[in-house]
Parts: sequence; structure tokens; C-alpha cells
Amino acid sequence: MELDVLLFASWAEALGAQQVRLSLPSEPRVADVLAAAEARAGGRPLPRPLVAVNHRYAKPDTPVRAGDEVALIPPVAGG
Amino acid sequence: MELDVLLFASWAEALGAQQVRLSLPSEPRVADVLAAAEARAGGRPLPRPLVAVNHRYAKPDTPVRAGDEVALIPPVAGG
Amino acid sequence: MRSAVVDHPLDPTALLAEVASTSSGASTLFVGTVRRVNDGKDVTGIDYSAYGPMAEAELATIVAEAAARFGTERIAVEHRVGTLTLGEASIVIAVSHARRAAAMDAQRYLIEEIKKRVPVWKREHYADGSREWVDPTAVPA
Amino acid sequence: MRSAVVDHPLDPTALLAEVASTSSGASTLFVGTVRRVNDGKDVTGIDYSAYGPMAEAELATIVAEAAARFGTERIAVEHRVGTLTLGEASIVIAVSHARRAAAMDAQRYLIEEIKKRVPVWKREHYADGSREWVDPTAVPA
Repeated sequence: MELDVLLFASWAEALGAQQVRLSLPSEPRVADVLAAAEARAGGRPLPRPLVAVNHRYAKPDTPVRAGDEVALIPPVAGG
Repeated sequence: MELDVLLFASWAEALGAQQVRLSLPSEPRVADVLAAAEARAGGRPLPRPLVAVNHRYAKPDTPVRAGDEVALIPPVAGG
Repeated sequence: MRSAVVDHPLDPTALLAEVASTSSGASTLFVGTVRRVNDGKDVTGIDYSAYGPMAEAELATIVAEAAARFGTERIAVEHRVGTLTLGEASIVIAVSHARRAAAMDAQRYLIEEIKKRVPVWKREHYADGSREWVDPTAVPA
Repeated sequence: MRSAVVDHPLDPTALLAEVASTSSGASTLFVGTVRRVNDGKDVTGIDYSAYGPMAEAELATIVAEAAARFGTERIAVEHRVGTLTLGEASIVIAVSHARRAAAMDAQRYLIEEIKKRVPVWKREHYADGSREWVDPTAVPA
């Protein structure tokens, strides 16, 4: 399936976009999103992100479905 | 020697004065001040005070000299 | 309790007043500000950005955790986004509690969890004109 | 750093501004206030009294200890004396530091040492008209 993934901070800057469309295997999981995103980053030195699904941090084996809001979360630095 | 000792809080209220004159043995120490003060309190249920000499907490064996500013410090409750 | 991500200057005094109560014996305020020097580099300003809806949700979750864990609903937190100059406040945390120890424990819990979990990022501007995304997980060079 | 015993209402915002600095990443404010209920009794106000010169000396000593121990001179403390009503502030402690953990550690050190050592006393007024000197060392009835 095709999935739009939101980008922030260093990832948004490096890829020049607030979101990217990724090609994922059928019945994808968060780990598949991460693998496709890292492939898209193509060797740029970016920090490893976490993945949020519908505004919550998700584990690598969390399923991702069409219509989910999926985001890459680079290391946070708020406060 | 005779020594004026400053009183505060429950001690000042119980003895009805901001200071009392105590009779002490010659070459008195802080422990002598405490003993004379407790005698003066005469069995009133007052909390045991510390003693300050010249604005610093003093130990029981600290000598007290004429001219020292001596105060009874009931349990503090600031902040 | 209340938390928000906002794009205007923060008002610590207002948050302190918001949590105050005659049933409280202690109130604490934490204010995070833009510091002139970070990791030896001369900072001139910071862009804060957030994943808005998730940042608001995560802030609210952390505040609810602190309320349950430390026993007070009198908590107000605001995180600012946008471009901040030196000395400006990026976060304000106000807590009020009957007991001082719990007020201080809640304060520390809130800032530490916010730093770890809320999706907010900062890009520091340096005096030499360069800019850099701050990565707290990076190994120091 | 600065500390004082004063007989007028405290201004937390002013103390926060006093310690602020662009070399600080974090500022903390602690405000102790008169609470409506203490040990189950209905409090209507508190008389705070101090052994003035010693209280000022002891406060200054504690502030200097905190400055040395936690590495910041940006500390301001005011303790109020006189008759306070519900919700009024009896003490304000402001600390600013490059690092947030040290700012919070200093805050806690200051309030705990002040509570233990500074010769200040309080007499609570209760709704039934009675008054009582507070003795933190007393065994609860």
C-alpha cells in the first residue's frame, strides 16, 4: 500500500517536505514504515526517529492501516 | 553572673516578656542558660528551645560571656 | 489542570495565579528559557516547532499522570513554539499543592517527562550564522 | 544573590525577574502560602514573627551554601513577617541556573534548610477564635 507519512524537524528539512508518500508491503507494521523511510532518506545522516500512529508512539510491530495518521518523530528537544 | 536572654514565640508569650534576666553560675555555658530558663518557665508546657549566641546556634558547652546576645530559639516554623 | 502549545510569549505570573488556591501551602513555577551558550556554542535564538495535535495530547497525558501520581489537579503547563530570542521562555510549568514536597516532585516529573516525550524540536541559531537541529540523543563529538 | 526578611506583601514576579539571565536555561520559583486547613483545623490567618537579625544572617548563610553547592549566584529569597491572611505568600524563593536539575535541586535545598534553621515562628488563628504556636517538633496528638 501507499502511505503518506508526516515529517518534522531534521527529517522534514533533509527531505525538503512536510510529508512523503511511502510504498509499503501489504498489512504493514511500524517497522515497515521505518525501513521505507530510511530507504527514502538514502544515506543522509539523520537521527533515527520513532513512529507515531494517530498521535501516539507506536511499537515496531504495531499494524498500520489506511487512514491512520502516521508520523516520524525525530529525537524530541522541547522544554 | 546575671544575663538578659531574648525570648520569642511561645516562650515570650508564656513568660509575658521579650526578654528575661537569668542568674547564672560564673563562667556559664549554654547548658546553664537552658537550665536557668527552664527553671524560670516553672513547669509550663513549653517546647525545648535551642540557644543562639550572637545570632548563631550554640552547643551546650559553648561559653557565654557578658555582652553576648543570647536568645532562646523555640522550634522554628518559618517558610 | 490545563496544558497548551501556544505561539505567543508566555506569562509565568498568569500561570502561577491560575493554579493558586487557599487549599495550597506551596506553589512552584518552572520556566525554561533560551540560553546564550549551549555545548560551547554562541546561541542567538531558537526556532521551536511541534507536531501540534500530538504535542497537545502528550502534554495533557503527562499532566494527568502528574495529577494522579502527586495528588493535585492544580497544574498548568504552556509550551511555546515559534522563533524565540535570548532569555525568552519556551516552557512554563505551574503546580500548586497542599504540601511542598509533592509540589516540587510534580514539577520535576513534569519537566523531565515533557523533555522525553512531547514532540517538540528546536533548531538553534548560532552567532556564526549557522543553524542546527538539537538532538539530545546524539553522542557528543 | 540576595535574601531578606520583610514586613510587606511579597512579589514573586519581581524575584523571578531579579534572578533571570540569558546565561540561565531554567528558573524556578517556590511560593509558600497560608493554607486554609492545617492538621485538620480551619485556619483563618497566621502571625509570622522572626528573630530579625539572626533570621537575616541564617537566610544569607543558607543562600550562600546553596550558591556554592549548586553553582549559581542567581538566588533571591524573601521571607515575610506580620499577619497574613489565607492565600498570602510567606516565602518566595527564586533560583536561576544554566541547568534545570541544579535549579530544582537548589530550590529544594533552600526551602528545606530554611524550614529547619531560620528563626521564624508562626501562630495560627483558627475559625473558633483560638490561636496556637506551630511546633513542627511536637508529636501529633
